[in-house]
Amino acid sequence: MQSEPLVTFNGVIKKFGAFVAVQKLDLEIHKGEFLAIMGSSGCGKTTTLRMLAGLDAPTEGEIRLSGKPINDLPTWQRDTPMVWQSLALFPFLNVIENVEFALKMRGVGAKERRTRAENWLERMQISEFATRNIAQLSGGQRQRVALARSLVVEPEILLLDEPLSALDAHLKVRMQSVLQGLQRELGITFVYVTHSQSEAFSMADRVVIMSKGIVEQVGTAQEIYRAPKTRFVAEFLGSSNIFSGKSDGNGMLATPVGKFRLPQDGTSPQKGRSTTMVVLDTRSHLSVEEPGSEFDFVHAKIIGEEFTGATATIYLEAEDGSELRVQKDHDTLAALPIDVGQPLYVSWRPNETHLVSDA
Amino acid sequence: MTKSNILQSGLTRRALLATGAATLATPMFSRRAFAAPTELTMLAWYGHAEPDIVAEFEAENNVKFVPKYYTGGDNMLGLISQSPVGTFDVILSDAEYVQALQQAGYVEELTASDYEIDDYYPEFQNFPGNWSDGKLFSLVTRFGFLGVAYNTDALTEAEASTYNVFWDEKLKGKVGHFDWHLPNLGQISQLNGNANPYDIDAAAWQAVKDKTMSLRPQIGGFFDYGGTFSSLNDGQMLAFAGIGDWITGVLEKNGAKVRSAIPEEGGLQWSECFSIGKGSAKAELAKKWIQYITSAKGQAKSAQMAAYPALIPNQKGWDVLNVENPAEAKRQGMTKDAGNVIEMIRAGRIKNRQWPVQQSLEEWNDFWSEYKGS
Amino acid sequence: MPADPYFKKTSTRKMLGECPKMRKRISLYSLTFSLPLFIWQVVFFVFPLAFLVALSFWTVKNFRMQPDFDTINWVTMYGRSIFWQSYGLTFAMAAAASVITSILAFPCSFAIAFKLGPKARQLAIFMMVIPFFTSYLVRVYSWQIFLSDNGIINGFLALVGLEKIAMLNTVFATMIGYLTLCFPLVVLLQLFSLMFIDRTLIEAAHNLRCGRLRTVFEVVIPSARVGLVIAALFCFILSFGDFVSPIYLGGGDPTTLSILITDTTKSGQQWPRAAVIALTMIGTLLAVAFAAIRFAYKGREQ
Amino acid sequence: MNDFNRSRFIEIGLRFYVVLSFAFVFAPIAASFIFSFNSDRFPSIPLGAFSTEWYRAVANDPLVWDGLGNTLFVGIIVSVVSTALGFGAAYTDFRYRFFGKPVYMALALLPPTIPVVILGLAMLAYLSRINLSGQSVSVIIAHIVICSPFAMAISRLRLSQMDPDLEAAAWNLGASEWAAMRYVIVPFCLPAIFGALFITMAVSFDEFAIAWFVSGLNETLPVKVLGFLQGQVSPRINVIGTFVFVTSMTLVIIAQILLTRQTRETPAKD
Repeated sequence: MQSEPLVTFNGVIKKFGAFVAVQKLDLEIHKGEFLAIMGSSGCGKTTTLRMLAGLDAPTEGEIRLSGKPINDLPTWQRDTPMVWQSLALFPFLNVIENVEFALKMRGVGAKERRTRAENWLERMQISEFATRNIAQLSGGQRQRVALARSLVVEPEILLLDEPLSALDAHLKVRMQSVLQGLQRELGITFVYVTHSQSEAFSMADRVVIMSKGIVEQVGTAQEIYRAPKTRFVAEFLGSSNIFSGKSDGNGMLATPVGKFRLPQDGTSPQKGRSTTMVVLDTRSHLSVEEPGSEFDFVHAKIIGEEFTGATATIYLEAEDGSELRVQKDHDTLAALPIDVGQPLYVSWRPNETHLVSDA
Repeated sequence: MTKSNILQSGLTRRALLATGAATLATPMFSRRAFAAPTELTMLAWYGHAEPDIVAEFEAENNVKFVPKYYTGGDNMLGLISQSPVGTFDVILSDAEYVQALQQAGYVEELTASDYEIDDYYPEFQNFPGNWSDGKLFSLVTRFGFLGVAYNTDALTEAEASTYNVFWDEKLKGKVGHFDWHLPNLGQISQLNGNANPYDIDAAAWQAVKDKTMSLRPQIGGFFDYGGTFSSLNDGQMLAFAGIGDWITGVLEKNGAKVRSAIPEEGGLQWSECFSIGKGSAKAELAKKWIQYITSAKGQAKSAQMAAYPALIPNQKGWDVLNVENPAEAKRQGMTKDAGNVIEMIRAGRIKNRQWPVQQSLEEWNDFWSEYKGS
Repeated sequence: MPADPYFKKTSTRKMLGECPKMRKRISLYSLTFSLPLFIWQVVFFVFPLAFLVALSFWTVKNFRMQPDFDTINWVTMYGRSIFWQSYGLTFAMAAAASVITSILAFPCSFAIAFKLGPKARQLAIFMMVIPFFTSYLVRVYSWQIFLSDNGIINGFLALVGLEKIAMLNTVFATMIGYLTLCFPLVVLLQLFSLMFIDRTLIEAAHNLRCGRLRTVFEVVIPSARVGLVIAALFCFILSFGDFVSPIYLGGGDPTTLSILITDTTKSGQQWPRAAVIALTMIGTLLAVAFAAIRFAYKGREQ
Repeated sequence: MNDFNRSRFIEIGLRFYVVLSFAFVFAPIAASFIFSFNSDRFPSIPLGAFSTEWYRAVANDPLVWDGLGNTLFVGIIVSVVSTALGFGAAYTDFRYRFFGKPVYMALALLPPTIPVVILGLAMLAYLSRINLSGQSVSVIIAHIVICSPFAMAISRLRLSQMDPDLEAAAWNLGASEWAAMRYVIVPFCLPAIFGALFITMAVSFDEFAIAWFVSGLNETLPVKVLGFLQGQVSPRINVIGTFVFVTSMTLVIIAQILLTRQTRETPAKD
């Protein structure tokens, strides 16, 4: 789904004193897409969002919105409404007054303001709370007010800064579908900052993963999940087994826990070069017996088990102390002796591995 | 709910404040509104612009006095020097400060013929300090004596007839000082036998200092005007140096058992004089006031001032007082009988309180603060 | 996994000096809010104090102050034993007042903080605020009635057949005055720091078999140290400069610095000398405040 | 059991101590109230007859009314100006970081720590040089100096309770800085602003030392009280004290009621 970029970050750098929050960011955000920016705290994702909103000014580089540079435009002239992590609802205004706020600031007449705000309350299914105090609303209701407040000006783009982080798990999922539905319906661009994989992967068309101010990978959920490009991404997603070692120049990787075949994708690293190879936990297998030659394997001991619904994840420790994980359905696991301390083989097909950069 | 609520309560509070202010201020404004009298400012000791003294004059001349009461001569000088010229129309000052006022150019010259100085006792017609180079700058209006103030339950009149009573063992910690060096040190100087208590040589001055220091263990405190009143009244202090009837007279009237005596070593005299402030825009009215308060009628009023009674220099004023309030005239010794206050002055028992002649004022003052701190 | 993303984010933002600020630092908008107070305090607070410094070098002739540059006032004042005597005495009395007030206020604020329910505590705080809306002068005047030889307290003592006690015009009465001035403020300041102590800390201490009194000394007081020191500091500042209690309750004896200031202006218009005393007092207060704050926050930074 | 008894004893002891503390705090206030109805001019035990003569004396004393008028005039202007200045400084501290900020903060907060006698002395000496002494405006100027730090502290406290995103959210929704101030910051701080108005007014109402130095002829009520204390010791002190106490308490209680009624909304439920 390619269309002309709505937002362009052109070599954007943001420094706070000596600290570099965002390093040379180049990024295009398309019209009508749901883009998630993901990373752990301090990675620069929120700063990126705030620069787009006009709340922080880039130190270097240029940001364009619909083709026009907006670096010097203050936030109140930008039409880039944001939904805040804290929601930042005005506690001294009631629900409908909160929603009307942006219209009032734009000089919309009282009558029209009221009608448009009421429309949005209805749309968000919170009409009955119109005259309620913010303090009297539940978390989910507040979320809807915050959305309505930002969307009432009918912007082309909506910025969301971890809006769901304060909700409980059940409500989170519901709000996710509300957000997704809303984005489809309105057809506008959502830029969604989060530290949660499940939020990003379940809602976004494209995901940007950032670390220490640098974009590590951009792609669809599938692309990133299946093929993390960098070691950081792999570690961050936490769903892969990672093996680091040196290439022998003949398609083999020498690691402290054994020699493995490198993937045959034509980019075989030269001899002696440090190389990192990953394999997804869902593509890894467990066995009591040594697997066949079509597999590479590691000898490891079980250290723990975690249920994740239909599947379970087994955590193991290799001989050098590095951690491994394997995700299997319960039927498969039932056939295995799953006890802490139990030695097992962790194996995978070499063609299901791939290399990541070490940056 | 919220916003309107805040606004509502805000309005109520604001309204409340405003109404409150208006209600409280109403009497003031309304009073000003219909009368609109001329305001005449007076810098004086407390009491000189109270209704018992000024009401009649105010009514007759459609004047409203705006007083600033000071707490001492230096305070008065400070207030004048730190206020714009012309702030004060009438200035009441202790006699020893009049010269400072005149030298600093704070007061206007008076025309002697405007006032009934001839009715004054001769001693007061050429009162020291009132005149400078043959020009009149202020006019003495009332005076009083300073001696031993004492609690009549604690001391007999005979005991109080000497300053030595302050050293009495039974008064330990019960002797108070009016907190000003001039009257206190003057009295000690009198006790030391100096004919002119303020014109003493270095040796005599040293003797006064030594004598004063020996009194320190007896002292219970150093009091301002108000403190002197209350500590004498409630028996906190049983004897007081540096004051006289101007304090005890008021307390007596309120039923307190206190009195002042002029001891055998002699007493001091304080005198208050009226002047017209430099640059006063209402000098004519100010003159009228001084004429009033130095006239026989005004003098009789002044003698009976509620805040503190005083002796008056106008002979005709004595006559009026003896008709109006013979008891008070008798109490204060302003009758034609023998031993009246003028005779006491003539007998040389009373000396004017004044600034030290051979030492600087600073020296006396520094000693006083050392004495207080010791 | 970030355990508490919100906290982390705000703290980094704070660290970076990032409040909700934007590009231009100096704008009409920012100056509108920052400048008025600044200008006001420079013109009407710094200038008068600076003028006081200049004034301390002026001379006085015949009741009139003259601009001059003469160190005579400093030399004279610092050369007088009465000055140093008053200084030592005022310092000692203010220090005693802050210690006594702190000690007397502590059980009260402790009880309000830990022994009263929320409703009662609210009421107690409200009641402690009330004195701020009454005139200090009136309260001091009222104490005269209590403390004088024939006053309320001695009246009671006489009723039960006890000897009179001389209280008014003593240092004791001055202390009562200081207490009147400072007690409610000290209680409130102590209270606010006590209320922020994590109660689990105290429970933990009890749990570790730390006795009641020991818990107070080893857990409560150290945790509330900043508040307690600040409260004592305020008490010192207020008592050090107060002239009402020493005069109207202490009978002006002994001479405190504030009395010395008024005395100095009262005799011969010696304002320059009064300025010397005033500046010495300001210097002392700043030094004490600095030391107290250093002590309060000692070991807190990093 | 023994230990339990002991702790009960301590609890009761502490409560009693609190009562005792309040007795100490309120004794002079109560005595002042009682003696304002005492017929004797000089207060002493036993009490004289019940009398309202001092109330009448005060009510009929034009100078007291003038003083009250001055106090109100000064107090209202002082509270408005110092609340505005203090709020501005609090906002500056809340939002900006700049070179020399500690100096700025010291200037904003230091004045109340300077003894009033000294401040009065310095003010009079300085204001008389620039011909601003001896007028109501002198008192106003001096009181704003000492009151604005209180307003600043109160406003700052309120601002620190504000979600720092709130202002940015307003900008983001199209409010200019000025509009955000008007529609977000000020409404949020409204309780503190009212609080500051009241507190600064109360401080100004009760301040006598600086006012005594600089007020000249335009004496405020507390200066009058000081005058009564210095000059003539009169139960009028008690009358005025009682009057001021009742008035300001009424204002404070009304403010309190209005503020709590506003916050006593049903709490959030999920």
